[in-house]
Amino acid sequence: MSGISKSFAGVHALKGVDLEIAAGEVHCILGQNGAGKSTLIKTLAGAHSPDSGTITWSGQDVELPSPQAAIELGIATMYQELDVVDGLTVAENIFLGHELAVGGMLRTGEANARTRGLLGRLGHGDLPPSREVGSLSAANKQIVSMARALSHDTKLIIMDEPSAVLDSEEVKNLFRVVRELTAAGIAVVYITHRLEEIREIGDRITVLKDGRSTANGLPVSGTPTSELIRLMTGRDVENVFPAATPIADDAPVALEVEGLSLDGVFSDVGFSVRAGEIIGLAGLVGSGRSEILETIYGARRASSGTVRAGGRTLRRGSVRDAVRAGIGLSPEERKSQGLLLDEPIFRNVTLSSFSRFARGGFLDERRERGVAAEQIDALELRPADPDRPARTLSGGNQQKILLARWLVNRTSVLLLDEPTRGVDVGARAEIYALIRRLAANGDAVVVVSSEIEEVLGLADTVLVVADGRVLTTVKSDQIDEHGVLDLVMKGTAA
Amino acid sequence: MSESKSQTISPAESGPEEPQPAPARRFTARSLLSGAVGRNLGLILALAALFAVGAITAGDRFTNIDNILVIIRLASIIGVISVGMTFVIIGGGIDLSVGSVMGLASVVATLSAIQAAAENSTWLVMVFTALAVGLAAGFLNGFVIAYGKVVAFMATLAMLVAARGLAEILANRQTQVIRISEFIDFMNSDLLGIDMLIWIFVIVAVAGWILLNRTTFGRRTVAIGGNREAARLAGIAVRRHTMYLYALAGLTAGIAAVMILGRTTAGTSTHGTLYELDAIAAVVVGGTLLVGGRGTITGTVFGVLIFATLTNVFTQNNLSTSVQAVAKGVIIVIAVLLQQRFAGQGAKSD
Amino acid sequence: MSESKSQTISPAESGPEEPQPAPARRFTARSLLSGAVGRNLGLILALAALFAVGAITAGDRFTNIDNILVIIRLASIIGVISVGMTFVIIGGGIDLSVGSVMGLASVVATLSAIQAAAENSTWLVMVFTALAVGLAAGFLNGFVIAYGKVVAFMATLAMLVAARGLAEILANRQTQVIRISEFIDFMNSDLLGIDMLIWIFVIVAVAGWILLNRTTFGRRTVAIGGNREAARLAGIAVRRHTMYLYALAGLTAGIAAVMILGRTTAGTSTHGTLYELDAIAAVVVGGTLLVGGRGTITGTVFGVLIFATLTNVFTQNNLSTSVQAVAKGVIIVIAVLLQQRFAGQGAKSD
Amino acid sequence: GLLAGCTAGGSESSTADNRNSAEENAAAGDTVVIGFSGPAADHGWLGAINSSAIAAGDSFPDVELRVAEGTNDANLQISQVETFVNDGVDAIVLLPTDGAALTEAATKAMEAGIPVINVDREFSSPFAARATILGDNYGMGVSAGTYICERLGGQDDAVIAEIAGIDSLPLTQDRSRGFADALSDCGLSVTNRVAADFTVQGGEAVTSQLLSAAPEIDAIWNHDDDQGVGVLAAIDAAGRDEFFMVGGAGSANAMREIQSGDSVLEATVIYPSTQAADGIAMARLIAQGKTMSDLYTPSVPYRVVLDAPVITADNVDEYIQFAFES
Ligand SMILES: Nc1ncnc2c1ncn2[C@@H]1O[C@H](COP(=O)(O)OP(=O)(O)OP(=O)(O)O)[C@@H](O)[C@H]1O
Ligand SMILES: Nc1ncnc2c1ncn2[C@@H]1O[C@H](COP(=O)(O)OP(=O)(O)OP(=O)(O)O)[C@@H](O)[C@H]1O
Ligand SMILES: [Mg+2]
Ligand SMILES: [Mg+2]
Repeated sequence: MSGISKSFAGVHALKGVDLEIAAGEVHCILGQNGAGKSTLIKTLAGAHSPDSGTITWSGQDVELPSPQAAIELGIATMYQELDVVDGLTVAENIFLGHELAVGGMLRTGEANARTRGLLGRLGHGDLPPSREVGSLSAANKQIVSMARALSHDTKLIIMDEPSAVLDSEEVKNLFRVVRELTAAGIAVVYITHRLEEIREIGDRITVLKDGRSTANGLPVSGTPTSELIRLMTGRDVENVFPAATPIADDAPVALEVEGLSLDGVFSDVGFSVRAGEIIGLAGLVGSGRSEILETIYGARRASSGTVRAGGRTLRRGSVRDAVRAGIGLSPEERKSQGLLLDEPIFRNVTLSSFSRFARGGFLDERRERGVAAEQIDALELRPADPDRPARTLSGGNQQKILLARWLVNRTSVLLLDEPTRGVDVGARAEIYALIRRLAANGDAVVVVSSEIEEVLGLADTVLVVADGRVLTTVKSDQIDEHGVLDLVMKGTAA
Repeated sequence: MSESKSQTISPAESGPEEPQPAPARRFTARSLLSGAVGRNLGLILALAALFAVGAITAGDRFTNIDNILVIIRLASIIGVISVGMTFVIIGGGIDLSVGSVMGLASVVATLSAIQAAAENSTWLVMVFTALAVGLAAGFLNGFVIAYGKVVAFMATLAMLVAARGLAEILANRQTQVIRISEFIDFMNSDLLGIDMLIWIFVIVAVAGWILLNRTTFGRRTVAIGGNREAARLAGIAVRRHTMYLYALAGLTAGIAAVMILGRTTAGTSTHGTLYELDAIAAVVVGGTLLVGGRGTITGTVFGVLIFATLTNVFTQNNLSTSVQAVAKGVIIVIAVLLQQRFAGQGAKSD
Repeated sequence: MSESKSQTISPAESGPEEPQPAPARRFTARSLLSGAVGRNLGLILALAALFAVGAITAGDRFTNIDNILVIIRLASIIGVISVGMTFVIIGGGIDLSVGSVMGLASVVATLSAIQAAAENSTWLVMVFTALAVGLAAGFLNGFVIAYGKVVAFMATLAMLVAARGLAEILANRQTQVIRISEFIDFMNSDLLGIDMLIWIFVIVAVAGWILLNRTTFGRRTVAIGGNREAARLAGIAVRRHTMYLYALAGLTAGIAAVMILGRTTAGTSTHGTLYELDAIAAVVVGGTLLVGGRGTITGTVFGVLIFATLTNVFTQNNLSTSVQAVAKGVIIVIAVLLQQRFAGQGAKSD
Repeated sequence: GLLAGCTAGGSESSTADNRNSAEENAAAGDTVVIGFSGPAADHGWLGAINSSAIAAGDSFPDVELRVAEGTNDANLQISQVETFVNDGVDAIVLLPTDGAALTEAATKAMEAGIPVINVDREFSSPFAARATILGDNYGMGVSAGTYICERLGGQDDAVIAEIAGIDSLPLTQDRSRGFADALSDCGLSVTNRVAADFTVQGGEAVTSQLLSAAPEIDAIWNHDDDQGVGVLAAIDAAGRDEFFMVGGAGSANAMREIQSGDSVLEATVIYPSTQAADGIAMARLIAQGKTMSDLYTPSVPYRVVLDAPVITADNVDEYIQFAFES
C-alpha cells in the first residue's frame, strides 16, 4: 500500500500512509489511539475505500471496493470491534458469507466439523459449534472471529488488537497459531498496544502517528522499545506503573463484600476495600470476574450475600442504589454497555451526573460542557472536542470517556473492568497514574484485567479468581505472574 | 500530570497547553445552528416545494392566510399526539395506542360532562377527565412495557384494541354530543387572530422542545433510546423513565381528545382512528430514528405540517382520492429521500 | 488465488483433531429440540389455554374437526403473509405494504383473467399475474429501501398508500367477481381431507422454515438483521440481500392474493386491508424481535394460529365486537407475557 | 328565484307561478361551485355515492364540483369544510363520517352564508344544514326483519343470524335496532350476530366463523352487499344452503344473484347510493334559488327521506338497472 489517505467528515484519519508486507512475516502496526491503524487496515480489507493511494497485491494494482473483494484476493480480517452476529451459532458465524452449502442448502454437519477443527487449532475444542454466539463472553467471541479469519484460504490475515480481550494463556495460543500461519507462508498484520507481544512474534514494524507513517518496516530486533515509543508518541514514557502511596492505617472501609453469590457463575465472594486501596481481580477469561463487578454494582441481582458501601447495605440488583452510595462502574464492553455512540462526548461524560447540572430539571449545558471539557483535557482525549459524537473516536479514547464519567461524578468506589483494553502505551501510563492518583485522594478502586502484569503492577492487594471462586487474597508484592498462573491452573484443575 | 502529553495531539490544537473555552463554545453554537438547519433542510425544502405546487395550482385560494390557518388547524391535533410520540420513539419504543386512547378519552370525558351536567364547573371536569384518561392509559402502557417487559409494539397494540372496545361499550356506540357552550366557545375562540387549537399545538410543541432539549427528562430519554444498557449502568432508572414516556404520550392523547371535542363538539369511539400511523409517519419523516436515540421535535412539527399541506393541496386541486393516494406514496418517498440526503450522516451508512 | 475459495480451510486443519461428527449431531439435535420447544412453550401454552376455553364454552361445536379446519383456513392467508414478514423483520426491516400489495395483486389478476378470458389457460395466467405483481411491488420496496436508503417504515408506508390507490384506479372501485369455475373449484378442492388453502399455507410455512434455517439465504438474513456491519464485513452483499427480503415478502403477498381470490371468488382493492398489522402482530407474538436478528417461522405460525383461534372462540360465544376487542387486548398481553417468560433470555434483562 | 338559504316562508306570488318546470330547472343558470366531501370511498356503496355525485356534477353544465379526499377522520373532514368555506363555494354537500362530529363545522359554514346539504348521516343540530337527504338505516333493518318474519311465518324457534357492517358506526347500530325491533314484533330474535367491516374479505372471514358456530340456521341478514360477495363465497365453500339470506344496500351483484333464483340470497333491501347525487342536484337548485320541479313550494324542502324498498325475485328486473356495481 502506498500513499493511502482517508478522511471522515473533517477528520484526516490517514495522510499518505505507506505499508509493505512480505509473505510469511508478522508485520506489526503501532500507534497511539486514533493514529489511524484501524482505518488503515480497513482500507486494506475493503471496508473503507481510500480517498487516494494505491494498493498493490502480488505486483498488481488492485481496487478493493468491498470486503468481498478483499476476501477473494485472500485477505482475511479480524476487526477491532467484535464483528460477530449474536443470533447465529459459532459455526454459522465462522462461515458467514462463505457458507458451506450445496445449491444454497447449508451443510451444517460439515460446517460444524470444520468449526471444531478450527477451534481445536485455537485451543478451544470445547466450544460447541452450535452454541449461539450471543451467549459467549467477549473473549470467546474473539476466538470465533479468529476462527473465521482462519476459515478462509488466505495469503494475509489482519488482526486488529486480537489480544485485547484475551488473557495470557489465550495469547500464547494465539501466538502458536500465528507461527503456524507464517510457517505456511501466510503474512500476518498484527496490531497491538502491548509492546512486549511485538518482541515475541513480530518481524517488522510500521509506526503510525497522527495518520502518517513515522517508520516503515523497522526490524523488530534491533529497535529498542524506547525508540518505538518515541516514534509513536514523540516523547519518552518511562515507569509505566507509578509507585503506590501507602494507605493510611486508619483509612475507613469504603466497600465491603460478603458472601456474594450469583447462581451458576460465582459463589461466596468476600473482600473489603479501604479508602485509598486498589484491589485487583486476576484470573482467566471466563472466570467470572466481570460478573462479580456487575453484581457488586447491582447490574445483576445477587442470589445471596451483601454489599456495603457509603455506610449502608445496598439493595440487591439496584444500580441506582450503588451509584447513590458512590460506586461507579466502567464496564467491560464499552460500546454496548457504556456509550451513547451518537451523542457528543460531553454528554457521554456526564451521563451519570447530568442531573447535578440541572436546576428544577432544567439543564445548564454550559456548565455541563465546561466540567466535561476539564476532564477531556485532563485525560488527553483526542480529539478534544466535547461536541464530537462518541462513535467517531478511536477505541482508546472511548475508554477514556468512561473514566471521565466517574471522575465527574466524584465517586468514592470505582469498579474498573478492563480499563486499559485497547489503550495505547502513552494513554495507558496516563490511566495508571490517574487510577493511582484517585486512590491517593482516598478513592477505593477494584480493577479487573486480563493482563496479570497490570493487576500486579497496579493493585495493592490481588484476589485470584478461578471458576467463580476466590482462590486467594495476597499483597501484590508477595506474588508474581507465575505464582498467579500456578494458582489459577491448580484452582481450575481442582 | 497531564502537562507533558499534549504535544501528541492533532493539528487543530493551538498551543502547547490549555484549549481556550471561548473558541470551543463558538464552534458549538455554530455547529448547533448549522446542525438544526442542516438536519431540517430537506424537510424545509419539501414543505417549500409543496407550497410552491399549492400556490401554482390553486393560487390565492391556497396562499391566503385563512387557508394557511386551515392547514395548521388540521395539523394541530395529530401534531400534539406526534410530540408525545416523538418522545416514545426517541426513547426506543413505539405507541400504537394513542389514537384509540384519544377516542376513549373523548368518550369518557363527554360522559362525565353529561353526568356532571348540573354543575357549573362542568367543562373543566370534562377537560380534566380527558387528560386523566389519557394519562392513566399511558401509565398502564408504560407499566406493562417497563415492568412487565412486554414488547412495546404488542403492549400498545393490545391497548389500541382494548381502548377502542372499551370506548364503544361506554358510548354504547353512539356519538355523545357536547352541549356545554362555554367549552365550545372557548375552544373556538381565538387569541391574536390565532385559534385556540393552534395555540394548544404551539404550546405543546414548545413545551416538548424544551423538555427534550433542555431538561434532564429529555436527556434521559435520549440516553435510554440510544443505549439502554449504558443508561442503566450509568444509574438512570430506566424502567421508571420508560413508564413516564408512555404516560407522556398518553397525556398528549388526552390533550388531543380535548382538542377534537372542541373541534367536533362530539365524543365518539371512532375519534383518532389510525392517528397512530399518521403520528408515527410524521415523526419518522421528521428524522427521528425508529430505533431510538435520536430525533427532534422540530422535525416532527415539519413532518406534521408536510402531511397537512399535502392534504390541503390535494383538496384544493380536486384530485380523485385514488390518484391522491398514488401521489401521496410517491411524495412520501421523495420527502424522506430529501430529508435523508440533507441530514447527511443521518442515515447510517450501510 | 481467488478461485480456490471452496477448499477454504487451510491445510493444517484436518490433522490433529479429527472431530467426530456423530456426537456433535446428537448434541445439535437435542439442543434444537429443547430450544424449539423451550422457545415456543409460552405460545403452546397460550394456544392450549385458548383451546381449553373454546372447548369449555362451546363444547363440541368448537372441538370438532371441521371447526379446527375453519380456524386454520382463517389463519392461512395471514399466515402466508406472516411468513414473508418474518423474513423482513428478522432482517431488521418492516413491511407495511403487504396488505395493500395483496389487494393490488388481486385486482390486477382478476382484470388479467377477464382480459384473457377467451383462452383456456386463463386461470394460470391469473395466478402468475398475482405472483408477478406481488414480486414486482416487493422488489420496488426493496430497491427504494436498500439502494435509496429510505427507512423501511416510510418506504413501505408509501407503497401501502400508493398500491391501494392504484388498485382503486384499476378496479374503478368495483369488485371483480371471478367466473372461472376451474380456478374456484381447484381452490375449494381438498387433498386428503385438507383444503387447498391450508395446503398452500403449510407449504409456504415449511418452505419458509427450510429457507430460514437450512439455507445460506436464511443465515444471511439473520446476520443482516443482527449485525448489519458485521454482515457487510463478512462479504455479504447486504443491499442486494435486503432487496430480496422485500421481494420475498411481496411474493407471499402475491400468494395470499391468489388465496383470497379463491376464497372470496372476487378481486377488490379492499382485500388485505390492515393485514400488515395482523401479520406483524403474529410475527412479534411469535417471538421474533422487531429490531431484527432473531426469530422463528414456528413462532410465527403459532402467533397466527393464536389470533385465528381467538377470533373463532369469540364467534362461537357470540360476543359483541366491543367486548371481543377488550378481551383481545388483555389476551395479547398475556400471550406475550407467557411467551417471554418461557423464552427465557429472549427479553433483554433490564 | 328567491334568496338561497332563507327559510321556506310565505310566498309573495301565486303558487302556480313559483313552480319550476323541469325545463326551467334543467336550463343552465349561473355557474355555481359546489364542494363535496364524503367518507373514504373504500367500499362499493361509498364508491357508488362518489361516482354518482361526480356524474351528477358533470351532468350540469353550470355546476363546478369540487371533491375533497374521502376520509373517515372527522378532523380532516372539518378541515375540508373549512377549505370550502375559505374558497367561498356556493354550496356544500356533506356526507359526514359522523353526523354529530361535523355539526359544528357545518354550522359555521351556514353562518358564513353557505348552504350545507346534509347527506345520509344526520347532523345533531337543525341549524347545521339547509337541507337534509337521508337514507333510512333504521327502516332498512325494519324492512329486512319484516321480510324474514313473513318468510318464516310463525316458526318461533328459528335461528336467525345477523352479519353487521362496521360495528362502531352509528348507522350499523340503527340498522341492527330496526332489525331487532321488527323481529321482536313477530316473536323472533337474533341468535348469532357477527360484525364485518364492509369488505369482501371481512364478510368472508366472519361468515366462515359464523357458519361454524351455528350449525343450523334459518335466516341471515347481511347488512351490506359489498361484504355480501365474501359472505356468499363463505357459504358456498361451506356448502350450506339450509337457510335463506337477505342482503342490504342493493348492489348489482346481489340483484343478479336474486335474479338467478338458485342462490341463498333471496332478497335485498335497497339503500340508495344516489343520495349524494340528489344532494348535488338540490345544492344547485338552492344555490340558484330554484326549487324542485313539480313542487309548488318555492324552495327546496328541508328534509327528504328516501325510500328503502325490498327487492326480491318479483321486482328485481325493475330495479337492477339502478343498482350500483359494487
Ligand atoms: N467512522 C468514522 N467517522 C469519523 N471519524 C472516524 C471514523 N472512524 C475513525 N475515525 C477517526 O479516525 C481517526 C483514526 O481512527 P482509528 O480507529 O483508525 O484509530 P486507531 O489507531 O485504530 O486507534 P485505537 O488504537 O484506539 O484503535 C480517529 O481520529 C478517529 O476519531
Ligand atoms: N450472557 C451470558 N450468557 C451465558 N453465559 C454467560 C454470559 N455472559 C457470561 N457468561 C459466562 O459466565 C462466565 C463468566 O464470564 P466473564 O467473561 O464475565 O468472565 P471474566 O472473568 O470477566 O472474563 P473476561 O476476561 O472475558 O472478562 C463465563 O463462563 C461466560 O461464558
Ligand atoms: Mg483501532
Ligand atoms: Mg470480563
